[in-house]
Amino acid sequence: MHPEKQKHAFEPKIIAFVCTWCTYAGADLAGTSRMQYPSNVRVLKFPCTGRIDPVFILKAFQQGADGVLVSGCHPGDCHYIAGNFHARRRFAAFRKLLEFVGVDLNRLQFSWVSAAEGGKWVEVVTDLTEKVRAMGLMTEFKELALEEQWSGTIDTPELKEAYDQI
Amino acid sequence: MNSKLNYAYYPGCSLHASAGEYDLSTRELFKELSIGLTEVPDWFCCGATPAHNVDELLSLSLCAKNLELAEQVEGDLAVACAACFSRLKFTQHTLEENATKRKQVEKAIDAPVKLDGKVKHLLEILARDLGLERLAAAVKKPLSGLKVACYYGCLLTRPPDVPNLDCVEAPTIMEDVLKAVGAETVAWTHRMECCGANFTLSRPGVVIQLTNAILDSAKAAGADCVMVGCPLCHGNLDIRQKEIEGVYSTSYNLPVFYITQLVGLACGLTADKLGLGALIVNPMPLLKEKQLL
Amino acid sequence: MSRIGVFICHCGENISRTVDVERVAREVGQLPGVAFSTDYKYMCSDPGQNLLKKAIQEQKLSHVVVAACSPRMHERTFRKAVEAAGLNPFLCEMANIREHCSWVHEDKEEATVKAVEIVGMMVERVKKNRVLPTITVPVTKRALVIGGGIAGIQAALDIADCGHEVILVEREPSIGGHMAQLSETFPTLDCSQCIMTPKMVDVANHPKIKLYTWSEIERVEGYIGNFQVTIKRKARSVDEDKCTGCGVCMEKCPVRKIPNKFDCNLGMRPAIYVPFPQAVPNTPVIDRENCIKFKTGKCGLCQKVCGPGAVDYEQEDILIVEAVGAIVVATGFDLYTIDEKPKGSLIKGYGEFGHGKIPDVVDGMTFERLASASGPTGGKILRPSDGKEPKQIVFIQCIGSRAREKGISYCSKVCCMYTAKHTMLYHHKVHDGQAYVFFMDARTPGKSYDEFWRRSIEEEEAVYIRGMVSRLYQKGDKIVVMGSDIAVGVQVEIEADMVVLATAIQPQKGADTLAQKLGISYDKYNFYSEAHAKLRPVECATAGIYLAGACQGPKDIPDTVSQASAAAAKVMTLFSKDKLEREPIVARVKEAGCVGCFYCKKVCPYGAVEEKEIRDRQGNLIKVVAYVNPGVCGGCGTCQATCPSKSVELDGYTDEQIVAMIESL
Amino acid sequence: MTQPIDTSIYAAVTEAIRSEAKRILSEGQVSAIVGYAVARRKGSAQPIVISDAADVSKLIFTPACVNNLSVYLTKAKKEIPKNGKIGIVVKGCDLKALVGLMGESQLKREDLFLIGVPCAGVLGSVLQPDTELTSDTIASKCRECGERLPQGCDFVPSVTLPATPEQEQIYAAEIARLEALTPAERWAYWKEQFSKCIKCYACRQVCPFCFCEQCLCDRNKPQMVETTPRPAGNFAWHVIRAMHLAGRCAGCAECERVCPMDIPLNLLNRKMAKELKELYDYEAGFEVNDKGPLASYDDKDDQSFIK
Repeated sequence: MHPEKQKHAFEPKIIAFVCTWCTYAGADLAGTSRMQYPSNVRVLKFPCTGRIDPVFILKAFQQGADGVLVSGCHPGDCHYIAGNFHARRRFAAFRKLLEFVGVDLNRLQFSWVSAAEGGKWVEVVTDLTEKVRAMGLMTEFKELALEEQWSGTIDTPELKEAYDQI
Repeated sequence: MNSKLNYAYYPGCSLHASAGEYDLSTRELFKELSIGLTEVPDWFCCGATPAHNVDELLSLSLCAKNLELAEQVEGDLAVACAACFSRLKFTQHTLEENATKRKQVEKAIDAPVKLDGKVKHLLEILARDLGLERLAAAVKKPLSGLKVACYYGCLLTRPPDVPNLDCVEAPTIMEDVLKAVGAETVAWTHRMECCGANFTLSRPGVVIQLTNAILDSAKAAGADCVMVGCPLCHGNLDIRQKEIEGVYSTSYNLPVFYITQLVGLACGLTADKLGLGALIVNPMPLLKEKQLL
Repeated sequence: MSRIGVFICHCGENISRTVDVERVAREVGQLPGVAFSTDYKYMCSDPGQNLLKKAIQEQKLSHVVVAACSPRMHERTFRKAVEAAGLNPFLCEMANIREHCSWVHEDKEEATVKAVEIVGMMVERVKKNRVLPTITVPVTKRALVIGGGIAGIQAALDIADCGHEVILVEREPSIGGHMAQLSETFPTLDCSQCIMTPKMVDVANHPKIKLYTWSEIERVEGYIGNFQVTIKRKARSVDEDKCTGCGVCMEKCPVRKIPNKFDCNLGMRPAIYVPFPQAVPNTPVIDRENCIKFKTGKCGLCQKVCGPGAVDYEQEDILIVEAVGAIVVATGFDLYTIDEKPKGSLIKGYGEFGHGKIPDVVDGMTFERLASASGPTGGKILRPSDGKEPKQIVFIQCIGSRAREKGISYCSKVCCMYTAKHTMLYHHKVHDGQAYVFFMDARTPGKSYDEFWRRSIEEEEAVYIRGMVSRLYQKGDKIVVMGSDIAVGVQVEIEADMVVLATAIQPQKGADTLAQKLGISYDKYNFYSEAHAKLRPVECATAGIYLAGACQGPKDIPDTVSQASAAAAKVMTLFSKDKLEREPIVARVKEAGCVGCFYCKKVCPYGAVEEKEIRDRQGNLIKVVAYVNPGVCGGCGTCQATCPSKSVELDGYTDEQIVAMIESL
Repeated sequence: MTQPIDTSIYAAVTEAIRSEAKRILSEGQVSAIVGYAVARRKGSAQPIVISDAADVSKLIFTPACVNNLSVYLTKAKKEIPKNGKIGIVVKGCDLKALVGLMGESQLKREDLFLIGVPCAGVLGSVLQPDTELTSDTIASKCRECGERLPQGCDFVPSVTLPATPEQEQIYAAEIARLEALTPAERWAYWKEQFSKCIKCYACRQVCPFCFCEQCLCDRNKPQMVETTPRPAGNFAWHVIRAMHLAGRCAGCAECERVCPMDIPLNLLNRKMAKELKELYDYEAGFEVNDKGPLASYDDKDDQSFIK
């Protein structure tokens, strides 16, 4: 009945930050409609995209996320009048910053998913999961977390000696 | 503000042909008002009204190239002909709004499109850049007693948001200029109607009908003469006037002046410098009657 | 240390079919802080809830996570159950393992792993949850209604009939608004004044309604349940308590030729006047600009003839302050005029229609006054220039409306119908006349509306021409109407005796200034914005302020009355309790860290952030910090995301809670 | 090729600052003036606060007057109302920061007396303060400066700014270079740069806009940013710093100047400024804005990046 589920060597970790009124409800609709999508996504509920601090995205990557999704109400539909408009500017700027410091923006997806768009939720989550899966593990932040204080080599005898004494 | 005004000048084809008197009077008037006017080198036809009916890309490219040429000369671009004015403005407007067309045009003219330069009709220069006060101060012989019907035609202000010369359907800029030089302007109904423009050769019947309505309205409002800012309108109102009088068995005898001719007259320029002799409906009797010559 | 209880629901088989619930309960039970973990077939059922309550008491649980369906479904249910067991309801969270897990995945292993993570995430979150007390705000059970047209009257009567005091403020000398000016109303053609004036009298006689006419809103302070409104009562020069409304002053006033605005300047009135005979209150006002006494100091005739001695030239504007709990804004509309508009204005005007200089080109409201039995012509259709009966009349629709190039893109909604009504009234009064209508489309969605419109064509012989008019000009005593008939594709010219323009409906002048005083939002045309276009159409985003009538958008009378009653119902809902309770998901400022940059205030969609001065005991100012009014805060959290030092925090969604969730993954 | 930069006006500027300072101090218009004074090493300058008219001769303006003095007003702002008006010497770039601070309710215009300095540029480094100002030694920010003449000040010395030679725009070029790299290359670049960071927070200390009483990055409930100077924490700190300054930074580049590890910090700020200019046509300037680009919005803002 169901096609045999394909097993993958790599299952990316996807963290989604969503607003409660539109996208969370849209994801609920995908559930009540019994649509199927990859199980990689973990959903964090916020009242509004306006509440989502860029720090959370950074934190998610540092915590090992391979992809991050931020999703809220379509412009004009915000339950809080204008929260998503503020979010739109904030993330337009933040993604440019991440891009500049070398984060591949293919790992960071923004979307508007309304409470009626269960199908769109499935599509957005599936696309991001597959895209990130193809890109492989996000190694950058993970490597950074493993590194010690200095990336520079300890090349003078004095330093070497001092280091060994620690 | 006492700095000298300087403009690049795009006369357009008509001013080098049938509307030579418009060109002549413009140059003489600007000289008199100490406004610098430098003709754009190698300018060519803007495509006028026919080109954009045939091929939009062609019409946009013609104007875009001319705008690029105008960049060589310092100052905003001064335009005399309403059709050239309309097309140049339209090109700027379209290319600003539409990036795809802009790319096509850039390819066609093999140069980047420059949209920063301002395109100004002579009216704007007189009424705004020079200013009505300074214009009034330059008057040597006020046109008192001369009742003028200001005729805008279709292209000077329309369509909305493109030329942005003045209020689209109820402009006053011509009246403002004429009042500043002492003339009297009449309120009339057909100042914004179409004269038939370049149907003048292909469908003269239409032109005669439309132009007659304009002349009739001007006459009914008590005008002594008509003033225009477009060589095409001028052609229909002036050159065809005799023919229209014949068709409708009536007599108008309304001289049709260019803006620069009337303003120049007020600034003390002589008839030969204004090319008054080139007008078909003889203005001399009227001007003599009003003691303006 | 927390003692967290975790309850995994099977949801019949909805969850347990794809999620190994026992394993989830087992694995989650190992998490630090989890004291109790179990699974049950139906957590939301009575036995399920009892299981929860019992566990809280027996296991002395400090926090609860229910892993079941979406919190949008049952969060309220479980929080109530938790509260019943003696815990603060906000110490309970739901983990969504149905909509977000069991229903969208097929692989049991995958779904189970995901469910464990989802529940684990909520366990970490709930550890950081704090006790949140329900916020209560006292409610002053008095309402302010701004605007005394049909919308304001209806709202005021509905609220007052419910037993609450209402303050009704009207800018003009009388209530009644535009509806009092109309002759007949579509689609029934009943006389407007006949149905309107009884309601006006009801307002005047209602013991619960305090009526302030000739008054304006000066200032509004406070928030839902607790507004302080300063009202300016303009000097009327007539003492309302003494005046009997006998009208002798108006008869004797020597100034008689002042155009009456109520009659669209067609009729004349004296300097001491009521705008129309049925005015409420029936107390005249002195128009000080035109009164001889005020201009020269002489005359004083009205004071001499006034029996009760009500005329008082010394009266001055006074300010009064009223405390109210709710505000209904019903300021109505104004008509677009065809006069030349100032340069740079959004509205570009219709210069080609003669700047409104042609006297026999009038707007729809002027035609209403001409057709009204109580109007300046006694109901005869006569043209303003020479008083002749127009035999050819042209109506032009969509003047200003649906004309983007003129600055307005919306449809004014009522013009199709009132133009149809005008053609009928005209045909009833001028039997040998012919009416023409230029129109774009006829929009007749309303009960009996299309039938009415068809009647104007089929029975009342109006000729409808689909197309717009390009120009109007005076030719002798005729007006030449140049237009096009796009159905046939020809140019049309009609020599008309009179032209009636169906001009667009716009908000009242000064609507933006009032909105700024009220702190409500408005669109680019100055129509007031509702909180939600579909689901909250009568509420403003600013809590405690409601909208009624055409101030929110063009509306006909039935829609206006419906909205007014709806606004009244919203006010009554607010007034049904002594204190307003709200979910405590609001932002709080941590004053120690706040540096007063007020980015929170800049981004707050509700205007909930105020500036608060912190002073030492000597009264010296230490610093100015932000303060979030919990009665006004909507709870979106945009302030917190914007605050550089995170000195404002949204309860229920704190950084600690969110970071705990991220770190659990 | 090294081109000299004409700083001959600085002597006249110094004179004008002194006489104006003397006037406002002796008339009691201000209680103190923040300005520049000669420091110990030859040619060097340092910030000074004077409150006595007799001290005005200490005030100078030279190419070594690199500091953005507005930072002293933010740290001291609580004292301003008590002590009356304060005078401050500002270059165009510093004034933009002050204007930004006014928009963020940190300062009030009426509490300040602004002495604007017409500026042809300052040194990029004051390690050797006694250096001629040339197209080589000039600060990178001065190469792209469009605000040499401050506007809206209470006093500006009336001198004619000499023409400055066309100079290579180092920031713009470097941003363009980095933009042209692949994400992985950019990551490598910044990883190397941020790894140098020793978390001394000099960049935070010197920044006029880092006026928070408690920095988000110092908080431990929750810990948003790792505080130790390890690469992961450094990376987070610098990204958050750049984000918090987006739409606010006025480009004085003090962060970069004071960085002991020579991390090109201002590049991040300039990059954000460039993006906000492109996206929302916003630029820091001389006019006080109620709302910055990230505290306002337009219905029609770009959302091409949102699915």
